[in-house]
Amino acid sequence: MPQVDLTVRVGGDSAAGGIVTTGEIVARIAAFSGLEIYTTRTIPAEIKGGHVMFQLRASEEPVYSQGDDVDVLIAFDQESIDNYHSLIKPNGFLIYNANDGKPPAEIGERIKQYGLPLNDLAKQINFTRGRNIITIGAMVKLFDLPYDKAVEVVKRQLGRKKELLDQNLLALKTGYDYVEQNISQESPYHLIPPSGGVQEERLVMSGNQALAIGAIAGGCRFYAGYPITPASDIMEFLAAEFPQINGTMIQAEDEIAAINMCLGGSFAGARSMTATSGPGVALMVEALGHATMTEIPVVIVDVQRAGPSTGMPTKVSQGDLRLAIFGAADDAPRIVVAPVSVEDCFYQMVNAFNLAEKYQTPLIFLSDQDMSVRVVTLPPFDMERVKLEPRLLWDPKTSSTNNNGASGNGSGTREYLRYKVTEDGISPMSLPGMPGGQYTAEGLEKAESGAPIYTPEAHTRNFHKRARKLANALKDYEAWKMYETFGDMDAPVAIVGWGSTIGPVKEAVLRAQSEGMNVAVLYPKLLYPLPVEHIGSFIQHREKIIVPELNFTGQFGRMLQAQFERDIVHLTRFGGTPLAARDVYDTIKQAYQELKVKA
Amino acid sequence: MPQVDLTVRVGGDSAAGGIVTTGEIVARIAAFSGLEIYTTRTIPAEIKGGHVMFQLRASEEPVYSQGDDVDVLIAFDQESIDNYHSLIKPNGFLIYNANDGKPPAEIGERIKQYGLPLNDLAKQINFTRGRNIITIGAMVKLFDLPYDKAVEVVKRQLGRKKELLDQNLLALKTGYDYVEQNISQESPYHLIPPSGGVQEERLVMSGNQALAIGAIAGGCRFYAGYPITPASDIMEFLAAEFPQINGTMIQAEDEIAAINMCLGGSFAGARSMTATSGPGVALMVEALGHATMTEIPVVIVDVQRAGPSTGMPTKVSQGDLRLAIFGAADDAPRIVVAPVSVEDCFYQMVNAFNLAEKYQTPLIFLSDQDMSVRVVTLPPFDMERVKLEPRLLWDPKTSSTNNNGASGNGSGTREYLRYKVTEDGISPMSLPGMPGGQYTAEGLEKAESGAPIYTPEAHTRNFHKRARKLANALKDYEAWKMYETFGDMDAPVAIVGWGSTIGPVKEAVLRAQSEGMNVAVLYPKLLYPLPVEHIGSFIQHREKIIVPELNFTGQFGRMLQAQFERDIVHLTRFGGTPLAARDVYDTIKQAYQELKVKA
Amino acid sequence: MLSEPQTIPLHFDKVNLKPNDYKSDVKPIWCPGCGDFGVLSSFYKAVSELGIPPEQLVIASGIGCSGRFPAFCKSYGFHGVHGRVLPLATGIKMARPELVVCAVGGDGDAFSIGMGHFPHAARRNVDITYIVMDNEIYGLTKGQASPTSPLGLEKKSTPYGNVDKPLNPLMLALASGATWVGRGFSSKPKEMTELVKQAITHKGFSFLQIYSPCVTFYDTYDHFKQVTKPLPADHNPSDKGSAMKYAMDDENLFLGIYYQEDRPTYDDAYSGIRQKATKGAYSLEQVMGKYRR
Amino acid sequence: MLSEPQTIPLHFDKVNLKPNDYKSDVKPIWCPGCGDFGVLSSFYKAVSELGIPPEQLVIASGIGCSGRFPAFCKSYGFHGVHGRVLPLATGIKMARPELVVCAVGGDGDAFSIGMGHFPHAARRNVDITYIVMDNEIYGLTKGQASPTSPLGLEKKSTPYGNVDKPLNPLMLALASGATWVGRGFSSKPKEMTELVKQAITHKGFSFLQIYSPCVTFYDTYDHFKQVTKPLPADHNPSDKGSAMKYAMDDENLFLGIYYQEDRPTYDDAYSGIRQKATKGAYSLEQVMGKYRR
Ligand SMILES: Cc1ncc(C[n+]2csc(CCOP(=O)(O)OP(=O)(O)O)c2C)c(N)n1
Ligand SMILES: Cc1ncc(C[n+]2csc(CCOP(=O)(O)OP(=O)(O)O)c2C)c(N)n1
Ligand code: SF4
Ligand code: SF4
Ligand SMILES: [Mg+2]
Ligand SMILES: [Mg+2]
Repeated sequence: MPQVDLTVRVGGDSAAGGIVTTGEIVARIAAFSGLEIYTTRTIPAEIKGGHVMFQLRASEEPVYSQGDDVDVLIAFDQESIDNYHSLIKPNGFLIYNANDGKPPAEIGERIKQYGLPLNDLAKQINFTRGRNIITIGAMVKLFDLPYDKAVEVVKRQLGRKKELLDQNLLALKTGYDYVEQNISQESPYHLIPPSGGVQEERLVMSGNQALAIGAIAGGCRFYAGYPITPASDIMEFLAAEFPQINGTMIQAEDEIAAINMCLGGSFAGARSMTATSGPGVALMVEALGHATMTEIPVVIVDVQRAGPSTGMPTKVSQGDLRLAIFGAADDAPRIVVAPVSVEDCFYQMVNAFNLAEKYQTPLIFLSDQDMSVRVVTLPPFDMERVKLEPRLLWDPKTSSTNNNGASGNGSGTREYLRYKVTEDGISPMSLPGMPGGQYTAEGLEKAESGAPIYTPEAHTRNFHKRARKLANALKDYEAWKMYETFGDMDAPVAIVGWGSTIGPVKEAVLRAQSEGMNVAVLYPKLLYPLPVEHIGSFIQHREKIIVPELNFTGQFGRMLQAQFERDIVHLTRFGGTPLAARDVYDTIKQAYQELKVKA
Repeated sequence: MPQVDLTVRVGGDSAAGGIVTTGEIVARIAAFSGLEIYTTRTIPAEIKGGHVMFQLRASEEPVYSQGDDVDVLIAFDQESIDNYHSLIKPNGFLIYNANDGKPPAEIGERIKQYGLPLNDLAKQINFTRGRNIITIGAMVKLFDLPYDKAVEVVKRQLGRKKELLDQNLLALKTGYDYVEQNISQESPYHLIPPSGGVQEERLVMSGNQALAIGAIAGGCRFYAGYPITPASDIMEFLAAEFPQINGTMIQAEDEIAAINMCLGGSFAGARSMTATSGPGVALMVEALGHATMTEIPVVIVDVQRAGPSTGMPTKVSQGDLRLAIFGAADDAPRIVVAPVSVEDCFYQMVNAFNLAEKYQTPLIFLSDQDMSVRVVTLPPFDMERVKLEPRLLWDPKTSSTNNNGASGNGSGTREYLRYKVTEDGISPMSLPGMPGGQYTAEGLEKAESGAPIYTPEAHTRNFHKRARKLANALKDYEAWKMYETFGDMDAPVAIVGWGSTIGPVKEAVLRAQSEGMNVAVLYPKLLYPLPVEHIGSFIQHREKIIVPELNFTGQFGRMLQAQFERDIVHLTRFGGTPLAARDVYDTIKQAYQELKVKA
Repeated sequence: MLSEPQTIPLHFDKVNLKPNDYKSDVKPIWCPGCGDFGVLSSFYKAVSELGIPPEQLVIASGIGCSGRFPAFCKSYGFHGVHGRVLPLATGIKMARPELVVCAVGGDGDAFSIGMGHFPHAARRNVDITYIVMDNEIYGLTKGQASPTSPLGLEKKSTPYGNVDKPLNPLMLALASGATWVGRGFSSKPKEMTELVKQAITHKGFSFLQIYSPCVTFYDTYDHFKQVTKPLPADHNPSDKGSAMKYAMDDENLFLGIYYQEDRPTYDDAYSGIRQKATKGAYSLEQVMGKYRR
Repeated sequence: MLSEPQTIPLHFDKVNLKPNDYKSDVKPIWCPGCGDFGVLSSFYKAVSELGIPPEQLVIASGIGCSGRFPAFCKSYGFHGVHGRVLPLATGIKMARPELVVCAVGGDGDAFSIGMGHFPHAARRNVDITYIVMDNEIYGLTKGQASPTSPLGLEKKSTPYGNVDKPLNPLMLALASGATWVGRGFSSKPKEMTELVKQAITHKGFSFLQIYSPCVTFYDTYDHFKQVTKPLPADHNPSDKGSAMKYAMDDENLFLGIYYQEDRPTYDDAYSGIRQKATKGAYSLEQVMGKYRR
């Protein structure tokens, strides 16, 4: 057990401003001070106004989930006190705005309370919007965080305008001094362990940032997209970076245009991607089928949010798995990859581009709202692990004739067969500009040359070709270790999951194992084609298979049922919030109880 | 075994014109003469030019499939002779254009051959485009069909322009006379049984026609659509009919507009529908989720064609099942209905509208290309079976207060709860114009009033509400007998299928049973929500479950696997052609062999 | 000089309600100072002055800050998906021509993702009123450039300046065949109310662009105050050439009614088709008859 | 009077090929007499005269009879889905500005399902040539009314006559900011070839509408022969007002170059952005640096 493992929740009305900023700055100060952090937040769909919650968990050891209970609640208003005080652990603290809220009497002695007269303090320094930074200053003192780190973070995060920065630094000091003078000289809580915390290098970033950097590392140089929460900042990130590296970023008129621009860009030779959320993917379904049919590589990021339809744009869900895999007219196989963490967003993006290019296929990358906005500490990306797999290009020299249809000649029939039926299903691709490589990318069923053809034989053969091609990805799955396993490999109870639920699962499994309930966990990151052999051998001798996921029907679980004809315990949650470690723990316990009854 | 069971195939290049017309006229003459007919065709995607095949099966007993082998081949060109002569049964005939083709020597004595000098005959009567009608005249004589019926059909089908009609009638006579004078005085083949054939009333129509009439019967009065093969003629049919019955038909600018117009029309109170094919459904995915979320009834017909993507627009497939059920961002349940035959298109359309309206939900109606263009004989629709189920409307009188928000008052909060959480999940709906019933149809997650709300509780509750609502449809499934069963209910081998494969299955099962291999068959017409109990009890004690379908991955079969965790024999075909009875028979035989080995 | 607008045959008995009576109990979620508040107030005022019974009024919208509009009105409403408000409104109007149907939304909803529907609603002359709250930015998604953002604008998605020449909504409306085209500004409530009234009263497709600044992501109040002015007094709204000339002016952004024309509405034309088609009693038996052998 | 067109900086060495050398081995599937044959021939001729190497030429299309065009050319081709040819072509051009990119298709593809993309490609001034083979009908789906079908037309989907006022493609192009706008007729091969050449040579978004009759479902050869005529000699293509006046003429359908303007192309503008953005060496280490604690 780590010495430090602190969960801080910040709540307030977004109209007052800065709730998320407060959280992010506190989180960064903690990170800069040598702690590992993990954050989450809920945002109202309103632009301004509406309740906002930010949660930080900090520890000197890696943190896997947002934490089920709260050590410290920072409540900017009465609503936050009312909503959350019951989550505070015994001996936790409540820090609240004494000018705008009052803890209910029943809290009593259970928790420590610090009322800060935030409005008064802000008025003193003539900076009404400074309440959040004052609070941060107070926390720095309360938690005995290094003041210089706090100053550094405030400078980085809010240092754009000199004047405002000075005000903010004053606010920081005001909060710090208030606690020192009015609450306690000595900091009541020492957050930094005596060891000084984590010494290794750390980045502090969100899933969307890691993902966008991963795209650049993965060779992506063409992006077309349309804004949508919670994917927009991927586009915004690349809008700033791509022009510097000869890449192209286009804000398209809609998602249909975006994906078609990507198909054009990729056809022309650029590694291409678009990022969106469920409603955008819904609009891309036709083009996705077309990408499968024309065999054009393209990466589509789906930052899943709670639906259906407009739903709850700022809440999390894992509800698009089936859309990602099956969203097509007729059987149009594609690759589906799901990263499991912020850090993993980087590495899986690299894999995603490599797979899409290798297999000349659309690839859907399933992130989620929670992972996308969550800020965590992570080790710097290991560029040694980044290896680019090229697209298999046609080589005119290996062609039986290399000047057919070429410039300067122009006669004769085409020899280049764009859709050549090969053993592994992959056909060498030519790029515009290559003499003799001319062909038409074709959405109709076709002969090897690309010329339309409608015989049952060609259609049947091409279905096999398109599927066979993707099956190769299973080898990469093994070779690139596109999965995580942990726990006890001999356990009778297994958890097979996907995506960002891995964090709470890790935590729950640690707890369960410490109580003698062993669990074997597998998180494949390649979801289609499904690594049937690997999953199959993993679950073969288990007595219970738990599949946790954030959707109503248990989409992944049902896929496993269809594949393995095995009974599955569906641990489904669909409230728009991340999975709680406690729910996973309870399910494990239940599974063990049932095993006992059976025995 | 019926006395008459004749399969006639017509082949030729469509540029020459009239191949399908020839087939359709022959089919109609057979039908008018007292036979049951069943037709199929393949059409090239080219507008003119390209090989076309039409097949007619005629019998005095009901016909279930297109027939695997051919009794008579009418070959307008050499390609048709070459492609199809091997399908002709021993003692079958080949009728060919002696001016434009020559049967290969190896046919020899196996089959009778009639060469008609079509070009010469056409030239004689100065009507080069008359070759197909000349051929029909010849067939009337060869098959001893009533000449007056032939005249009647030609008049009905080609009688628009007097002058042309006269030419056609002359061509008919020319062909008839040619056979009489040059081939045989006596008709070599008497198609009409001595009984005179079927005496009951019959309609002769295609699946799309039956479907469109079913929509009218089902109360549909609003249609918006965008042309697409093979669904366009539904729109064209309703374009002619709707204005006569106060309905509205709009040709929209695209499929996205079409479905949104339907949502508008239905919101305003009209029973609404659109019809399209896979690529169109792909574009509707976003709006489908919206319909689920806003709880607006709408029927979407998907006349499935071979994909993926543009694929083979004029060929059949059953590849859109998963798109129909799962094509949505996040879990957005809807109803999916699949008719099994041309006749059934009518009755299931009525059920479809009743289900959509009752459960305020989008409903996808899965027809297919083959069923849509196939012309068959069928009994007149039984209007007694048509009962309209109304949408559950809000009744202001039952509301606790009936003038809130009403005109003339306008004060007070709304009392009407559009999204009231009821026991069966169905919330009474108000229509524009109803005072006090004002609400906003909302795609965001919402409170019962429709006001947006993002609590985990509301989201979770509404997921249940939306699913619970649809589960009611299972009762209607039973009550309206939305399934077909036949065969031996005690058989160890079962076939569970969907859609138009029922025909070849019927035929194969008849044959298998006559050889002592019993089979129990179930075709549910409600595919989502899946009738779990009914299917479950049907398959429970079977040793083999065969699921035939026209797609690559066995979409329905895999759904059954996910549900029942049972092993399934996937009989999948994906060449763009209808299922062959022979393939079903072979699979049944194989199943019995395996059972024997096991035993 | 304004040609007498053809008024809609009121399918309802006028009611006598105050603007506030059209306000629902859902509180607008807009940022304080958002231009959309002004549009909403003018709208309440306009429908109140026209005496439209709330239950005969339908407001459809797409997604965007402005798209939340319907929920704030005590009329029927339809909050559709992003960009599809015109097909929705077309469906509602064609199914129930007696209703007063308004479509509302933002510049992105209208001219980016929804662009494909605009010319069609206009050419068909669907008898609806389309109010676009143009803030030249994507508000709800927090400040990306929209199809009406000016060249050079530096925002999140255009950190080096916008290079997409902005569309001209008025020109698109005129080129597409809209029969009523006007422009307002949310800081001119009186004029705006009048425009909304005229737009609703016009029989046919009315397109009203309203500059409605986004204080949070692109505050253009001052800019618009400087460059907007009323259309010159001698402008004749039945003169399309004149309308285009003023619509193409990049320096002066004129406010008022640019164009108005009488042309059969889509529902009138469809009524004509119904009359033409109907030949006495209709029965399905008859329809089936055509397929009897 | 034609202002000297700005020529594209040829990124290729001109080749010397005959029109037939641009013909692929896929046989057109069009009906005998279809107008699209004429367009195809003129196209072969134009690219041959311009000396474009086949492998540097990309032709994108959507779905329709006309959409089959690319497969008949020995260039690179992309047969996209229905209505999305402009985004496809934009992607190709922006990824590889040195290529000559043409987009082709039908009136339905362009102005019905594809309508939403047209104004955006035009306003961005993507340096591509868009040739719309306008037969005022849906050919491939066998004869329904299209957005350019005349009022009153009786076809399968409009058995009582079309009530949707047709769109005016030229006006839409002009209103959207297209920098080259022209119109041809497939029965005027010489003029058409010249127009195709000019359109391709123009630097920026060129929109060329070509009347290309559908003999099978809507034979308009005679009609167009009667109503088309060359643009008046005094028309100045740099005068947008004049272009609009002639484009709005319903009686005379003028052929020729309506409008031409010089404006930075999308790829040029983006090059500018790249220059502005690039501040020396770039490395991911540096990017990560911003996130180091
Ligand atoms: C299919 C889809 N794509 C993207 C979005 C995200 N989105 C919501 S509103 C909006 C644009 C908002 O801009 P505008 O229409 O101008 O409205 P405003 O907020 O400025 O009033 C976008 C891109 C969405 N909801 N749905
Ligand atoms: C999404 C989608 N909807 C509908 C269709 C059917 N479709 C194919 S081509 C076409 C229109 C053809 O008209 P046009 O674009 O004018 O081309 P033409 O055939 O006249 O050259 C339609 C509606 C389709 N292929 N995809
Ligand atoms: S973000 Fe802009 S448009 Fe949206 S509510 Fe705020 S001010 Fe209005
Ligand atoms: S149908 Fe019309 S447009 Fe299509 S190929 Fe034939 S003539 Fe040409
Ligand atoms: Mg806006
Ligand atoms: Mg056309």
